[in-house]
Amino acid sequence: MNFDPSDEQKMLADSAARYVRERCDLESRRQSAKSAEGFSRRHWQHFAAQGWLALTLPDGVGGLGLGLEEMAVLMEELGRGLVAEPLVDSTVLCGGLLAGTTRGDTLLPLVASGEAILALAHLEQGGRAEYDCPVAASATPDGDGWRLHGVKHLVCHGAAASHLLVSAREADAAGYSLFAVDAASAGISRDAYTLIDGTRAADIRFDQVPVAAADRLHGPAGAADALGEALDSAIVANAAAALGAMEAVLELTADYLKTREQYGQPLASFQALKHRMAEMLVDTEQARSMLYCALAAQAGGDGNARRRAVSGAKALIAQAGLFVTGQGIQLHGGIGVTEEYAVGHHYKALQMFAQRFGDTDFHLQRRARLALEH
Amino acid sequence: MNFDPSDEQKMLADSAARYVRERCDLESRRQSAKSAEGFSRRHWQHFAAQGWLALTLPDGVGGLGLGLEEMAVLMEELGRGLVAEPLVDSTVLCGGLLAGTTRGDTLLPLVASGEAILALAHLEQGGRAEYDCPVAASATPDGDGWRLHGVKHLVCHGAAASHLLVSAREADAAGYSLFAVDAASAGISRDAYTLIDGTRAADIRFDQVPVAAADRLHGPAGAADALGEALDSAIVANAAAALGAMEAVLELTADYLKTREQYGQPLASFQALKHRMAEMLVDTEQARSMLYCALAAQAGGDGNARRRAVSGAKALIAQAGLFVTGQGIQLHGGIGVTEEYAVGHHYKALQMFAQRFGDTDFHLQRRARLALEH
Amino acid sequence: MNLQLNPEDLAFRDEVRAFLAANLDPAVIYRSRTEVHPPSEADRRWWNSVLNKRGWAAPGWPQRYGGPGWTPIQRHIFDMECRLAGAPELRWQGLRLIGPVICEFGSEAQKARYLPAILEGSEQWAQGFSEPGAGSDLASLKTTALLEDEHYIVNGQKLWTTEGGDSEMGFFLVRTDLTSKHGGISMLIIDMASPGVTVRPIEMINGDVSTYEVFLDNVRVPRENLIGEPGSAWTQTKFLLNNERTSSADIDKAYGDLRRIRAIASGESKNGRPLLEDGDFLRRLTQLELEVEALDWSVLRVLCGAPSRRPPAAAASVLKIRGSQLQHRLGELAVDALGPRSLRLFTRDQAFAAEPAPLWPGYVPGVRADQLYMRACTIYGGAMEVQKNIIAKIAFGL
Amino acid sequence: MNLQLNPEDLAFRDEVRAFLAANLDPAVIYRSRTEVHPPSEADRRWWNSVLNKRGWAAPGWPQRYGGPGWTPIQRHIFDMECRLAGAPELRWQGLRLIGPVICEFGSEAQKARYLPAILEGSEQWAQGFSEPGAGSDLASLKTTALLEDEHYIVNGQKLWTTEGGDSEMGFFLVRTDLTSKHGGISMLIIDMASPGVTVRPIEMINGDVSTYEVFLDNVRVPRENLIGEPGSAWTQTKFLLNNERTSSADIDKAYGDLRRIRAIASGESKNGRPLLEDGDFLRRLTQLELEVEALDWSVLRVLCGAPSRRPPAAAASVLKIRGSQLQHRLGELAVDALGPRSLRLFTRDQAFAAEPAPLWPGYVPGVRADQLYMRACTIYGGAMEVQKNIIAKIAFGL
Repeated sequence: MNFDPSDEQKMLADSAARYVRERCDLESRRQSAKSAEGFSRRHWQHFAAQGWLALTLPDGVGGLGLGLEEMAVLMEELGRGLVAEPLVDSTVLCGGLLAGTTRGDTLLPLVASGEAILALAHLEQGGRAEYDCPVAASATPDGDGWRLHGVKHLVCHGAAASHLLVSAREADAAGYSLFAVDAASAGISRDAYTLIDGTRAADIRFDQVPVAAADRLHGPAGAADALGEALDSAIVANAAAALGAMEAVLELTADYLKTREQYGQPLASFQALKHRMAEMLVDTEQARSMLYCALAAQAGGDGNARRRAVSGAKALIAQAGLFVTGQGIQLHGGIGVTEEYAVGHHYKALQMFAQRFGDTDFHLQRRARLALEH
Repeated sequence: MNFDPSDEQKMLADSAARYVRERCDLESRRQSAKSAEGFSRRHWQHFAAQGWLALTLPDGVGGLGLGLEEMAVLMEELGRGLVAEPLVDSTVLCGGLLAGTTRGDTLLPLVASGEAILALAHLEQGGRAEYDCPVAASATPDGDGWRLHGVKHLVCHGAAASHLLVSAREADAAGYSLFAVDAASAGISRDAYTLIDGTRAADIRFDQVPVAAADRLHGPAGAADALGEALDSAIVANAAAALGAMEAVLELTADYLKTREQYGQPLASFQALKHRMAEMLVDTEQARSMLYCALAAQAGGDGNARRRAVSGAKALIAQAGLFVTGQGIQLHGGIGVTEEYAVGHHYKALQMFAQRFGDTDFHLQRRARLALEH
Repeated sequence: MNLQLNPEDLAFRDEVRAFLAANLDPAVIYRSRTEVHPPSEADRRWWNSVLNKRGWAAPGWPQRYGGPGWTPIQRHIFDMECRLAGAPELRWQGLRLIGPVICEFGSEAQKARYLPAILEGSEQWAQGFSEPGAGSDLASLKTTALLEDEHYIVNGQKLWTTEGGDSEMGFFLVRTDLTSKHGGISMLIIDMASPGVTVRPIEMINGDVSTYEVFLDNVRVPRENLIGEPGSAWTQTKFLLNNERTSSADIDKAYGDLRRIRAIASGESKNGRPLLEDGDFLRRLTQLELEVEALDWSVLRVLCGAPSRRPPAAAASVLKIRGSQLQHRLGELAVDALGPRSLRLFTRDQAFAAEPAPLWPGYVPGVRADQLYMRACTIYGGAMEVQKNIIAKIAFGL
Repeated sequence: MNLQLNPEDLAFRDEVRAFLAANLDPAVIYRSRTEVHPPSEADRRWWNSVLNKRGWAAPGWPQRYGGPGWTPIQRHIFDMECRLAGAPELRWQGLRLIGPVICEFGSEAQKARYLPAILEGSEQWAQGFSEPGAGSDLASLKTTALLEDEHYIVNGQKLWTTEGGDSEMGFFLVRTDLTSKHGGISMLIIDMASPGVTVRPIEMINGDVSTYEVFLDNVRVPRENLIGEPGSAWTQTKFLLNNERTSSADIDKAYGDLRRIRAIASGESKNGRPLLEDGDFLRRLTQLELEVEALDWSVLRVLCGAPSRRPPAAAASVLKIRGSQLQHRLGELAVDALGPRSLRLFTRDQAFAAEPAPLWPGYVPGVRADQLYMRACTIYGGAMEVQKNIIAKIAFGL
């Protein structure tokens, strides 16, 4: 067992860290968050050029075929820089669902090059967690293909997406199936809005949208498992970004305490604030350990162990992240509650992490259930 | 609305405070805890002489007919002094069950004078909370009277008790009934042991114990409600003692911080410790407010409101008390974990409060259930 | 000891309820209950004048200046009923902060000039206390006001001036005597339209602007705008804070939040059952309901001057600490009750314009903005850490 | 990066498991799993010699002094397997503290005299570091050892000498040079049977005696009992603590506690169902299982020298803080799982003598004594507050 990054992982981390240092200042982050798509196409081009979009995609279809460990190394650095680009959604989550499918052979190269941006259109009204949300959207056979009908909710980057991965029920099938749909198809209407971190999401109406036979990625038998596995991977990648945000907040806050004064003393001299920083580090280290735990289970290959570890990591890292970034705000004082300092943006990034792909209650219960079965 | 104690309540508090100051030092408390009965007969005589045992008992049967407010005033002061005597069990809990019964007319005067000590024999194997624990002990008719058969568990002061209030099922009755039994009756065997605060409890076997018709205090129709009401009162009285313990710990700890040094500075100069004290006060004040809330509901007369408030007070005061006394130990350092300092004894008193008569989970759930019905 | 509300108070509550039911329409109630920051300025001005006609605009003022002469308990009941009924929040800077100060320390001319407009809500006030680098620490104020032919020339910079951009008037702490280190601080009334006053809006974490930076550049202020004697601002500030012993508990907002959380939990479902019946959720809600109830009793104890082993100022800090902790936890529970929907940010105007729809029920807008904004409540009005210092000192002599 | 245990480690674990299964009988396992404080002295001495015969008594020692030459990961696996199998705890003072110090700094005579008896467990050791008024603060030690015709005359008083009453030997921090304020502290080996050594048992909150006050009154100690050079105790103490980077996490006890809690929750029932299926309980248990798992990975990171932005000493304090917090919460959950039964206090001898019965299942004795005693774990070995000071300083330069 060893935790030392490979040379490749080191290079990946260094180049990401350099990019964040040189190009991801808060001002440009605030601007891109206010832009129509909610992220920066300039960053997106860079990600593509660096091969970051291809990282986890299979080789042969434009991917580098690297694993989640590499993705975690990359995302931790990007998380420090408040990355807003749909890297994980498009490549890890949707790319994972496309891998090994016929449609993937044509679409994945575009994902790797950044020309295509993929978004998952799965949640519907009344759904809370992607793992177990009800699906009412329907897929009815039409010639060799299908027609999709229904309304999808809270599709992250749904407005910018070039393609949507849509869950829909086939008549009298138990589960749902997954389809890849060109977002420009006739019958698709999108209602976009802004999330707390600037991400654009959309509610998307599908009105008898025609899709070809090859666009059916997974049938009722396998779709839920495939999605569960892709979600687990996306959570691990996002958890690494969350950890990066926590590390950034530790540094920002320690620096702030050293530079500001109150009652004629530097804030750094107040024991209560020092101890808060110590508590924040304890939680950050716990979060990092849970990330390793999830990465180990991913590599281990036992599906149930992976699900247990990922749910555990999701729950604990969300708890730790909200504490660390929330206390980062507290230790900054008033300015921490403004958009003008980074700490509040990190806090909102952690709120996103905590609520997406199943909240803490959901994952604690999933973990407990799996542990009892275990 | 006003919170000022009446002159009578003031006098009661003063005389109790004086007695605690003058007679309830830690050494004698430790000795009585190690004595056979686990409490001090000398204190018990004093309580009787002061009329404290008669406080909540109905007048006409040797009682003073005062309310829970007076009992709370008294118990807060006694709680500061780590009272170990079965005051609440004998007079509030069991006395409350006897009030208004024929048997009470003869027995209550002995309770008021301290000659009789009553204990509730209700819990059985598998039972967790007195409010809803299963009762398997049986009461079979025998002439005019009954014969009790079964095993009771964790009877507090069960060894010292002169009389036991026993729950038992009558053939094909829905609930249980309550009987008053002379602890010296043939067929009763007691197995005594020590609890964490020195209280002696016992497992008590009833082997066809004969009881007279008049010893049946409450039948299946009313026993559970009567017990529920008596338990609610006992919880409020014990909550006041718990609050007294918390106040004592605040004082002990503040004094300790002022007198001890570390790294050449008085402990009182460390901000982290000051802030801990502040947090302890915030919780103590919250506990006091919940005590008022419960007392108000008791006086209000609406049974459901009373049950909601008492469960709320039980849960919050137990949480606050374990935090305050636990941190009292922490701030004392090593000596806090020994029997030689009072703070650890207060912590154990709060552990008793937290576990007796339904734990925090039970009362949070009871509160939630009652609120939904409400 | 009598722990029940007396009949007069119960009758008073019914009177207030009837008045509220008669004067609030659903649109106003909806906007109030979004709890966005800042709330609708128009609603507040309107509600201010409605209450003023009824003589209820300034419960805290002496009767001779227009106060209704209520007991502390009645003021508490009034605030609570207003919040629960969905009444607009009033502008506290004028009615609760500077108004009473002018009543107590102001000149007759100042009373005549300012009090009526505060009661009517026709003039809104901003507080200029904090400065960059002096958050909870007033001793290090730098803004100066130097006398020059019957005018104070004011120079300096204020931070966290809530609603400074929507205010006609402001009251500022300024140094009128540079010779004394701790003294020499005065309270000065400044017309926000004066030349040299500029405000910079500060975008808050909730995406709205509720507070401003105020730059004072050679602002000429008539000498008569000084309140009381020069250098007497400490007295006035202490008086002002003493008026507000219990308001920092934010108890009526806490009850309002509980109402909103129950509304959400009745509308949302989890594992096919109403969220309100989910065990984990119910435990968290019950815990918070209990702590809010305890806080309410803590407020009542202060209002009734209940006996205490600790000085009253300690009680105020205790209320502030637990009250703001509860604000955080109530916001988190509301957000968790909404689930992923809580990630959509409705700014104030978006919340007001939102039409209830199956995907976006009427209880969604405002929840997240309120949760985010209220992260500030453990910082403003004396940060949590400062409150703990105060308690340790005055309650325990540490 | 390779986050899997390698095949040799898995094989090692099987070897350890087989050895434990072959050598532990139910009575020993029961006594160990009560987790009373102090544990059975007889069991420990017996187990010490059993392990010594196998060559496994001192995993942390250099091989030439009798260590088995395991990797840090293997030592971790060994400790974990021993705990989960219910093996007696060993006396860490000799094997983990002074043993390695003697190996590193001791004279050949000292090595020959003391190491074999430590390996065999025939001589138990006590640590004399803390003094009244100097808990976590060694700089203010007062005990003196002054040289007089080839003997040190030792005078002073030590506090929190764990198992001082059951120890043949002790290692003490003493001042051999009164002229220097911070230096002049030496580590001295004292035979606890020496004239002038008296111990006072201290009754702990769990009703047992596991620690002592030690009075040293003109105790004559041969000069050769000094370890290394006079005044070199700082070096030796730092070395001793560095050996124990990860042990303060108490990770194997945490896993043992989880095992016990699951056993209780399978035996107890609530609302007619096994407690293990109760929602509230399961949530608390799951939370703790996760945090223990995270702590385990934190330990593995330190053992493997994983890269970190912070100095290693910070990691040790992080482990100590989270580990001891978890000890508190594990104890509370175990107690809550037992319900009112947890109120019965079984002292060590009562726990060992207890016969399982329907009213008192075998998992009851020891739970409360352990929970009460472990309140001390946030105090001993560097109190929580001290650990936080350390982290702030070395991790953040605060």
